[in-house]
Amino acid sequence: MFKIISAVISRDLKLAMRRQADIVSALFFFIIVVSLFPLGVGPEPDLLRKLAPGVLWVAALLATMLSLPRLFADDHRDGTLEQLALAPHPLGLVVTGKVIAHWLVSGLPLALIAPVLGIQFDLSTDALVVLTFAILIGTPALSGIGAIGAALTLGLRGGGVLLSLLVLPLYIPVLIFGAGAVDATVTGLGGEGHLSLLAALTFASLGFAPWATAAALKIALE
Amino acid sequence: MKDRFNLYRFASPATFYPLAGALTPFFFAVAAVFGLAGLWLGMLVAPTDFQQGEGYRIIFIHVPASWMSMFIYLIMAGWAAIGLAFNTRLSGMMAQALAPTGALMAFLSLWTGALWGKPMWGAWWVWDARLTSELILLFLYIGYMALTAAIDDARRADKAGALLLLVGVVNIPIIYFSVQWWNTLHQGSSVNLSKSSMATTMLWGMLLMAMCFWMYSIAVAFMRVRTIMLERERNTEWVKTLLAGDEK
Amino acid sequence: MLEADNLECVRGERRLFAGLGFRLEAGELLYLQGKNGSGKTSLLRMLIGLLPPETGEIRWKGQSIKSDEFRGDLCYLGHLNAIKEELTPLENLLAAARMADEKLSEDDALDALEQVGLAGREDLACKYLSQGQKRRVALARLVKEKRPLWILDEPFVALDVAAVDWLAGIISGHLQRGGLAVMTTHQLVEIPAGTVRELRLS
Amino acid sequence: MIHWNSFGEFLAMGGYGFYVWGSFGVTALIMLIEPIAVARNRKTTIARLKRQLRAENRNTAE
Repeated sequence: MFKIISAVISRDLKLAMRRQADIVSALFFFIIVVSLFPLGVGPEPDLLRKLAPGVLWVAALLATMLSLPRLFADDHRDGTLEQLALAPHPLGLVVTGKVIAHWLVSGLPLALIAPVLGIQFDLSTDALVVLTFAILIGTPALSGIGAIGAALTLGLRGGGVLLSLLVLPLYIPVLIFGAGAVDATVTGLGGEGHLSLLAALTFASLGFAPWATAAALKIALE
Repeated sequence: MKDRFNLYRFASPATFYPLAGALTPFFFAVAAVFGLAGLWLGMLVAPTDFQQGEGYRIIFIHVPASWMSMFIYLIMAGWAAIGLAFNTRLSGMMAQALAPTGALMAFLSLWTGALWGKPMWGAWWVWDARLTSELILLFLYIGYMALTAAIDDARRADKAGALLLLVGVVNIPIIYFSVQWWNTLHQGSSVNLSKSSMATTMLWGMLLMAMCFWMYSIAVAFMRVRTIMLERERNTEWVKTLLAGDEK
Repeated sequence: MLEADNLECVRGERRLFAGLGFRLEAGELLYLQGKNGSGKTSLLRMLIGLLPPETGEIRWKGQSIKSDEFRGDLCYLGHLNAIKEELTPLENLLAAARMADEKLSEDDALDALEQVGLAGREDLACKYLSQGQKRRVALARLVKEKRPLWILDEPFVALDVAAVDWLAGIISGHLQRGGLAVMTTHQLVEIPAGTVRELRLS
Repeated sequence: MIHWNSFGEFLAMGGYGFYVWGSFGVTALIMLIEPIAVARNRKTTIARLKRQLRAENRNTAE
């Protein structure tokens, strides 16, 4: 079981490394969107501190969305997806591997760059730590839920826009708890409760989403 | 055995079509009766609310519309589960026939909520947990309709839509509780819609209106599913005979 | 070993075939023939279990093909090559084998690539290869393939004469070992060994 | 039994007339338009399918 998952992860990472432009552009999208906000709302530190959690999280959702359409599209186009679906183990395992790989190249870089961007918003050290941690444990859920949408819209005209329409409403709980954790730290309430709920969401979606995604992929392959 | 199963599968839209056609006027009539009774009770007989004055009367459509918007989504998810489990053709058609009505109900709920909120809370829109959840429900409806519309192959559209509905129905409680929790964190006070002790006439008026909305939804969904059936089954014998006759 | 019973295929509006059935035993090859759009590829997709038939059933060793076990016995080669442009031929072969849970050593993979005439190109990313060479990368999978059931969609397309002969040899070796094969093709290629049967879709 | 003393009072809804009638009006409008739209869609669909069927029959007759 872990052999299959690791085989998929290592292949997807290898592919991502040969196509670094994709990772870098999603990351820069994140950085630019976040940096635009102070220019739009003004440089008052109090206001920025208040906005920071929401802005960073919404930008993280959008940056994740950006890389989702390609999650299965390449494998679908060149026939690899068929081969994966015909392997003698459940397709859900393959999807789990792809979701983890997607997180490693999309969610993880966001979490690593987030504290730097948080400084732009005058966040305290505590808040920066919680922000990084929240993005770290929240983004796997984004990759997992997003995979369902990516599989459902596989091969459709205008799939990218449709994908956001399907997936963004499902991202709301992650947004609420993720931004809530940082917000609670900023206001001195402590973000542990939010973080544990966020972790629960991630575990639930990583357990459930790959199987729904596998079912959606089989529908798309018919 | 196998043949009987086939026959059943192929016959079911063919038998459902005339049945739905015969029942549609009946459901419209019942909806009208319930509606008139509900309006009479709610608008003419029910007393003034001591907190909200006459403005509370919006409740007679706001609450039924909200109920129906949630109920229809559940029914669609139920059809989706049946469709995926037994591969029945009727279920996808039913889900697609219900979706626009469900979306309209969600819209009505938001619209009347806004018109109720303005005099009561002083704002057209507040990020109240219920209104926010209703808005997300509307997004889910729109997502479902957009997905099924984007897929050309009817069977794939049914299956993908069914899967999306099931994912949505699993997520709705999570979304609802997270929104509610978020809302209590940020608002803490003021917005509270607890309806004190409701007079029995009000309650009856609301229930009658809910029945009216329910019957109306069934009637419209039946009308819509009949069109979908004709379209989908246009190459089958029963539709061809129907079309050769004087079907209007 | 492979049995199909009373299959019916409906794609979109059209019924492509109905009441189709066949039975294939060890060492036998089934050629699927028919015009474009007659349902050859659809039938192959049914046989590999990706497309559920409208009616009818397909059994492998007496059991429904819905089991994981069936897929462990199956090797499918579609008209898409299923290779990654960014990876080298060697990486492609190794990654595909690992993801299909097959054992393939690097030496075996290099040997297979040499057999398909890609010696010296092992470390070149596939995007630099020609169409025919890419097809050979896909076919290199068959060299070390030990699974009993091969289902091949137009395997001879885009191959030169020498490669066609080589592939015919690989397939007949497979049949001699007691394997089964189903293929679609436009050009009838003489397969030296095994029983060849034909099924024409109209 | 009836709560209102006059029709004017009924229309005014205790000062909430705009909100109450705005809600009921739009609801009534939607519930009127939706069935009409569905019925029209049905008519055009049937007409189109009949045209297609006739064209098909002509083709097979030839």
